[in-house]
Amino acid sequence: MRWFARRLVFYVFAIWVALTLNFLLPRLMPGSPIDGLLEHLSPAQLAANPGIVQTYEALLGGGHHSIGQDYVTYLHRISHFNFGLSTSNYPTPVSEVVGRTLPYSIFLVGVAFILSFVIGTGVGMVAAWRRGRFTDSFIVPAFMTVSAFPAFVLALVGLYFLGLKAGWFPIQHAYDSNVIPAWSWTFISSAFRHAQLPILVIIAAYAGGWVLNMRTVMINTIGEDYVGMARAKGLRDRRVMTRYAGRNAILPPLNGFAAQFAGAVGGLVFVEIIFSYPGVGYTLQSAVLGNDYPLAQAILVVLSVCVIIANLIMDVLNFVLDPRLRTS
Amino acid sequence: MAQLDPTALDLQLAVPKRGIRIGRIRVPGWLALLLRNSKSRTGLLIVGFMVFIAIIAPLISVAHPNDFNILATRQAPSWHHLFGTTDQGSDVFSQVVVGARRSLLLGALAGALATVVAAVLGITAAYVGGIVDEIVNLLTNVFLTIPAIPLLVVASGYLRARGMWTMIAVIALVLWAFEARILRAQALTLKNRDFILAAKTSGEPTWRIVFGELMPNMISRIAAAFVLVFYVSLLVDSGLEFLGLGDMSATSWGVTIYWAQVNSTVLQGEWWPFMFPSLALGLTVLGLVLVLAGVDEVSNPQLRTEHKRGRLVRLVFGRAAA
Amino acid sequence: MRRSIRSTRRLAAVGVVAGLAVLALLGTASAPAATNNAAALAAAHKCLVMTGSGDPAFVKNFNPYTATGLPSGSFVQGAFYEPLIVIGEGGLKPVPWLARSWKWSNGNKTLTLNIAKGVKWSDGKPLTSLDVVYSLTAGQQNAAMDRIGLTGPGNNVKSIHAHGPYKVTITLKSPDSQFIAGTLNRQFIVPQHIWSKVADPATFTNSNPVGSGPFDKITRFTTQDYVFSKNPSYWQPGLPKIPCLEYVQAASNDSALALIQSGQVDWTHNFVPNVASAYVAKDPKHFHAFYATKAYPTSLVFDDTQYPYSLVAFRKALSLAIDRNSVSKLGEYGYGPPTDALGLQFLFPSSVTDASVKAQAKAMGTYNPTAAKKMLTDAGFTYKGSNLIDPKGNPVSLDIHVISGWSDWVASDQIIAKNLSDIGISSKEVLEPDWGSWQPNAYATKNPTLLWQNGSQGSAYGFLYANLSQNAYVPSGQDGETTGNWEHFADPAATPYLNQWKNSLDPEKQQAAATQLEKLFLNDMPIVPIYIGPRWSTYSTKYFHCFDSPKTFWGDPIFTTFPDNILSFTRICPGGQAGA
Amino acid sequence: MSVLEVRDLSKSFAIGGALRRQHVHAVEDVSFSLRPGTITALVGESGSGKSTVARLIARLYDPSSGAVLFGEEDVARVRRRKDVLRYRSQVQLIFQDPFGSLNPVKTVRHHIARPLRIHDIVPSSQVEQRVHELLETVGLVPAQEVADKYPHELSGGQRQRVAIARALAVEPKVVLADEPTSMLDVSIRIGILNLMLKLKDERDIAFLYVTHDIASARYIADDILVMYAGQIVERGPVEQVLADPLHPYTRLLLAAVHGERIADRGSGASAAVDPVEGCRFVSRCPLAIPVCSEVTPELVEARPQQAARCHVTAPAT
Amino acid sequence: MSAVATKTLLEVRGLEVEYGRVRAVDGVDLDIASGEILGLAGESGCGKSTVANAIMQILRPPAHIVGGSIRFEGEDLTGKSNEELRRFRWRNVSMVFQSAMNALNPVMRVGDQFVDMMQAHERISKHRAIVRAGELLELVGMDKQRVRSYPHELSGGMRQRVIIAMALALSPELIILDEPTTALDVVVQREILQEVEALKHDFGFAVLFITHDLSLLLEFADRIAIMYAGEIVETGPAATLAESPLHPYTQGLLQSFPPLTGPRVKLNGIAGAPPDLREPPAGCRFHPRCPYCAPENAALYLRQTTERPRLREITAGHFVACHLVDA
Repeated sequence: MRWFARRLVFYVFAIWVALTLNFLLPRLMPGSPIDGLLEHLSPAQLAANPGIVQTYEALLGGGHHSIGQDYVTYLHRISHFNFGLSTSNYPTPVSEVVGRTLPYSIFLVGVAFILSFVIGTGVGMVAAWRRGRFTDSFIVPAFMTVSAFPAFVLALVGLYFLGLKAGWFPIQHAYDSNVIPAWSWTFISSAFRHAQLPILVIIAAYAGGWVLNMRTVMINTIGEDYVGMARAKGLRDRRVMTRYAGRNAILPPLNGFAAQFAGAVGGLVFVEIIFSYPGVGYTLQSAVLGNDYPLAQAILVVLSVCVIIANLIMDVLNFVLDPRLRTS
Repeated sequence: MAQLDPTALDLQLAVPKRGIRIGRIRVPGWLALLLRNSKSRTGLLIVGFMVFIAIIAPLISVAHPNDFNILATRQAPSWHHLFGTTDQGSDVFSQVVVGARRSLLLGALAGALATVVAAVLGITAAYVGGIVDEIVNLLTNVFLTIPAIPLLVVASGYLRARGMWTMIAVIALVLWAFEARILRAQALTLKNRDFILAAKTSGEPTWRIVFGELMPNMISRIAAAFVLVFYVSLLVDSGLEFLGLGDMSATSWGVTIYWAQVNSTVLQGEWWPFMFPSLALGLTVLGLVLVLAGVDEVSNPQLRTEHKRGRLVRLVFGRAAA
Repeated sequence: MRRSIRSTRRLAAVGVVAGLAVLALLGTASAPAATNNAAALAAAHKCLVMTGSGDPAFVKNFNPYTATGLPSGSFVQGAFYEPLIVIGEGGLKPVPWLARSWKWSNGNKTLTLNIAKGVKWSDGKPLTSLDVVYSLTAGQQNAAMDRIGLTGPGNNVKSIHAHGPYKVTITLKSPDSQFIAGTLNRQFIVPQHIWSKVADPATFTNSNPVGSGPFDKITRFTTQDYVFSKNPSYWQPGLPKIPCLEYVQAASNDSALALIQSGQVDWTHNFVPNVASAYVAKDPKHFHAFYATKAYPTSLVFDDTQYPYSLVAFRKALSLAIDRNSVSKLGEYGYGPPTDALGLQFLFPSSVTDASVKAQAKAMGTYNPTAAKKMLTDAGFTYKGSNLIDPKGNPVSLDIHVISGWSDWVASDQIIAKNLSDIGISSKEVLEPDWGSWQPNAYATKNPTLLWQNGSQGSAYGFLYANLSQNAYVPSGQDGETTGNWEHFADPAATPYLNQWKNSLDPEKQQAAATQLEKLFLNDMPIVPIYIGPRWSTYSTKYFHCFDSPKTFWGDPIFTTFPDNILSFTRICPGGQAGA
Repeated sequence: MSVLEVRDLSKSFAIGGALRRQHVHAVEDVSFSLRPGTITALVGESGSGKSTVARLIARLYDPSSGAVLFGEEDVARVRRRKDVLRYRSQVQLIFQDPFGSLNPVKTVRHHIARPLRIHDIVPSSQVEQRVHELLETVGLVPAQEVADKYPHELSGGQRQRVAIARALAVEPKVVLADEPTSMLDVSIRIGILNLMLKLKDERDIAFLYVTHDIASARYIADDILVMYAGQIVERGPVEQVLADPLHPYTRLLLAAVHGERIADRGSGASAAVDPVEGCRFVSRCPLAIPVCSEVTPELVEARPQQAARCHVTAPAT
Repeated sequence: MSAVATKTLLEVRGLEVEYGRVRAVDGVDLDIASGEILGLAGESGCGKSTVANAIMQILRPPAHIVGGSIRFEGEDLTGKSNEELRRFRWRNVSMVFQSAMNALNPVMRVGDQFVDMMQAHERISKHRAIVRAGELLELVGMDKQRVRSYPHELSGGMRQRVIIAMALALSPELIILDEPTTALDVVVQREILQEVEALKHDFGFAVLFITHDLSLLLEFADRIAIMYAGEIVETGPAATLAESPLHPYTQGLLQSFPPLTGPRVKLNGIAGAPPDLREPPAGCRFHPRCPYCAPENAALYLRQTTERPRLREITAGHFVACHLVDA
């Protein structure tokens, strides 16, 4: 439990750092941060957004007080989930824009990442267990090669060849345009169909890492005495592989899960853009391109929080899977 | 974005190998070791080839790879234009070989900068311990939780100048944590090794222990960390360029891919301006990953195997990869 | 034991969930994609499907005044809100709309509009002359709602009055032959009973727009698409012909092209490089590209108050230094023909009659770097090595800012930058990630050089007025959008000629003024016209027909252009048709 | 007489977090002295604290309390680099693991030459020669060739000899040997022990030989200290103690190595966490009487030169 | 305690095992009779654990058997199918691994590890298996509640007991003890050995006891085989070996353990270090360290350095592979 407490303290700290970084980023630019932001806007935009100065001030926590005061105001506002108004979607609140887009991203990256973990570690496990056999000789190099390409290249290749040429998958959006987003089977199946190609791309981009990682750890684990003992006990091969070697070998990759997840969130940005998937990754890009700082910053915070939540889930899973953590 | 990290975290100490001689060339021990491993040999070959291409780029490319040519737009690969031409008639081959310079240089420099930061912070923190270590560790973990690509996207949105050095600094600042975590872990296990204690009991000053005794033992790990950040930087940089957030006036693989995509070339059946830089990028990353996997195998004998297997696979991916 | 059994179950549960997820994915993968099914496709094209590119995830903002940066706020004009009179791009014959007829009187100073009868707002209330007056004068309530320059310095409107429910008079301070085409054309009519109660039109999202137009309901709104459904009780019987408009999101040029190539989208205004092979060839029977070249010249625009742009010789030299043919062929794929130095010959060829003007315009617009250099050195510029040094001794640099996604402009600017480098100007192209970061600086000319389609107000007069008139002049640092004077330039000598043209309805007098103005233009070279910026439209006649096309040209085919778009919205007819 | 004296040395390590901090008393009230030309064996099981004692003396840890007297000076407390260096030149530690105590990326020469240079034992010009001499002293010949080798090119025994040569380089008065043979193949252990015996005689070095192997202690040591749970429970001349041990723990150890039948369900000799008063051995002791669980026994010299911590066999008078 | 074999249980002939290109075991012959304790002594890296793994048929690539035969109760193991081998393991031969610390799966409860093993060999309900496991733990002197513990909650001695209990579970004919006590403290070590002796008395299984501690074997084993650099150099009844070792290596080993009683005499051990098996010395592998191998005796020296000595029976049951003995 104390281990958990420590982790929780860390997460709170990490969120705090993310927020502070957000607070400081615009201040790292020369000159007054608000002027810096306003410089990106035309008089017409300013005229059309009379509230924009206040919006930016709010984003920066006041703007005309001392930096300390601003900081307190800023944290106070964030703690009330008040991220201000989106300037590119003025006057829609940032929280509404994020709220509309976030569920799609979570669905996409969640499913894709879990699958890439399951597939990657599975392949890595089998490859290590059967060194030099088919999986090890062909599937591992295939994963390795595919994952060496950046996510956006894979996404484009997927879009061109699997989506357009072969016509196997829808190539954009999160669901068909004749479907109403609701908890209906039509919608869910449509959402799944549209998610296939993005998910496939994320798997292709990230499973290779798991394969290599798991293979290495698994090979080391196979050398452990308890694996030898399990075989000596006359257990069936499959059981030794999964319950003895695999079960232990999965712990180190699981510990690296969070960092990898943070990486995959990056891949999400590309995939969403290329497949016009209405998630936060895509919104982040349009926010940055549209100088919508309140929106961009909120998305960065939200993504960080997502990674931290993923971390937390992994910690719980780790806790469940590794009895040593439970008693120490 | 660290799509591939083949290394287990506990790289074992690499034993120094005496150099060998091939004819009159003296090959350093580490290189000999890497060359003996078929994975890293393949990787080194690929990366070496790319570096070679980058070095001789001016000799094999047109002078200004972004020059347009009204008479030669959208040409498919041919003898005259090996990789075809872009919508503006620029020679894709030249863009790829000249782009290799910037892409590789940027990746290597960002990797080097991140490595220096990570090595100094990670190793010093681990050795000194106490509150310094706590802080560095905390910082490392925090940086690992903030997703790098979105952070870079936001940061480069703020940046007005996106020259090469800015990109190097920004990428290094975001990526150092990946290495620092690895190097710190390694230094932590090393710092309590008896030979460090022995150096201490024989009266060595702290800085000498860190840099003279500890650091040389981590060269393989530091090198591996460098390779890791090298290709992560390559991927990240090209990703930012793909999003239009890099230095778009430069010649690099990411920029060529960006234009290929902006001009919807593939959708028009012009696969070359997209495919060649993508292949160059993927191949380089693959080469670096193979080097890394090779380093891993060289320093961790468990990963090595001797097996009869298809020659081709072994040739391409090395013994243990196959 | 109990705990261990549970942990096994947990594991099993995790496995089952993961397995189910895979199965679900595979299961749906094996189902035929809806897009491949002809019936489903046809069903998906119940509405006319349109797309732009690079749109952010949609938010509900249908404010026609302020949300113009969003597609939703821009073509809600035309779909929900109607114009009084439509004069299509290129000075076509006026089409009566809410104003069924009109008449000049009082020495061409009073315009009387007869408003259509029986028009109802979509909330059932009648549209009357009071709404028209309200809309025309809404700028007094809030500057953001000013569509006719009522609050601007050049305001020529004296009074606006309603006479009974269907008559409105507009009295001008001085006669203006360009008033309808240049000013009234931009006005749309909004219901007074709604907008007069809007406290702050800038923050009003107008999520349920009440209009009089051919479409009156938002029947679907998601982050990736929305649908405007037809107004069943539209005042023009039988219109619109299509049941609904659907706008879908496309993140990039590539995804937009993929959408139109696959036939999922019927109509876009995106630039498609090599459109013949990239689009039309995919289904020659149904896929069409209409690149209207009846538009204003795309020009190199500077802040003429800044040094050395303020030097006329410098501007003229730039005109000589640019290889317009290359820009046109290479940057614009040949779709945008090169201009001369005047740039009026495509849209208003009849306005250029003087032979010397023609010859001068041609000479000044012909690629001649040597002459350019000479012109510069004659004006006191020097060369240090191959670098151009201005008379004050500073090296000349000139960065052209462009939105990175606008590939044709990017390509054009590359060529221009190269041309300028050739005469020693340190020039490069600076890519702005998108409209949002490009436009503000472009309009306020903070980035002193840009490529811009610098037209105006529906006539040759408008073009010359915007670039030469003291009344159109916008000081440096202010937004040039309202008058089109992005270059912050005015020539006092032009004012009498402009007045002469404006006050007279006599074509001969107008032409005499025009020739004088053209000479002034060539003399001042306030902007450097380069090529005619085509207005793109690609459309598919697989499910709809009667699109704006060369054969039936009624205005700008870009569906965000008001008021031209209302013609398309009402005239496009359902049903597929081979051929245009 | 004694070159180094340890007085009431204690060391506790904190475990657990900030909230529920506990202390492991790894070493408690340890006192003994080392004499020149004498090998003192410190015997105990894993976790008994014997290695900690050696490391405390080598100043790898700071003691929680107590003193390490070298000459008249409490060296456990010196801080100035010069003083620390002087002490380091007099007291050397040989580590248990010859595979870990040599830096894998450095040659044998580096390991021996560094102490020579740090402490300025010989002029720079003579370093090489001295390295050879030292290698020869520990039986590594040809010295020239060995000096160029890397640790992985040597066998375990050879490495331990390098470690010994390194310790000898500074011409120390005291050598702390922390289980120097336990990681070596049995056939070469005797060689290392014999080398220690030789050095003791030739150089008049005071050795502290830390081991869990009573037989080897008997083979080379003059005196023996038996540690249990952080405390010295018995002390005396090695022959005398082994022939007739006082403490029940010493007896149990001997019985175990003699192959006698023992009836003990021991829980090991690990150091106590936040110990209370009472004999640490009481739960395993066949002789325990009530007082044992209440009062921690003192180390009492019950026989000439032989002392034990036991209320029963060495009661305080 | 008779060394005379009643029935040969295990017969190893000419066993050769290679790790990649390194021959770790080179022509080993071993016999174990039922109920007998055979000690296999040798230093680290001499191949003794490899022999154990070969008998268990759990060598993993790159290690593989390249020659020889292993017969259990007369049946050759090399001819058996994977499934037959799987059933053979543990049911016929079980093994107590060298490091108790690592031989138990750290993420499984002790009881579940018993269950796994039992269910692999017989139809038994989980509940029954857990009860059996508890009984077995009690047999080795542990609380049966320990079935619920995870390995890290047990001390080294307890883990070793758990493994011994597991080794007994299916009443195998042979138990291999691979350095079962090396990592343990002397007192615990002694207790474990006592436990094994008592259990062997009750169950009557044979034991292959592998250790580097020859002194332990002298006390514990019926017969002893001495292994050096992948070969058996001497084998014979424990008492014979203790009194009249013939091989110089055996002699040296005996000289390497200081006595606890009697006079303190100087011992010499064995000079040099065990050879690198990648390049084993030609001839007798011990010759570089052999005190009786000197160039002075040219004829013998030539044989020692070129010809591999073969095991020869010197007296009943006492075999030696040494040119000196031949001479």
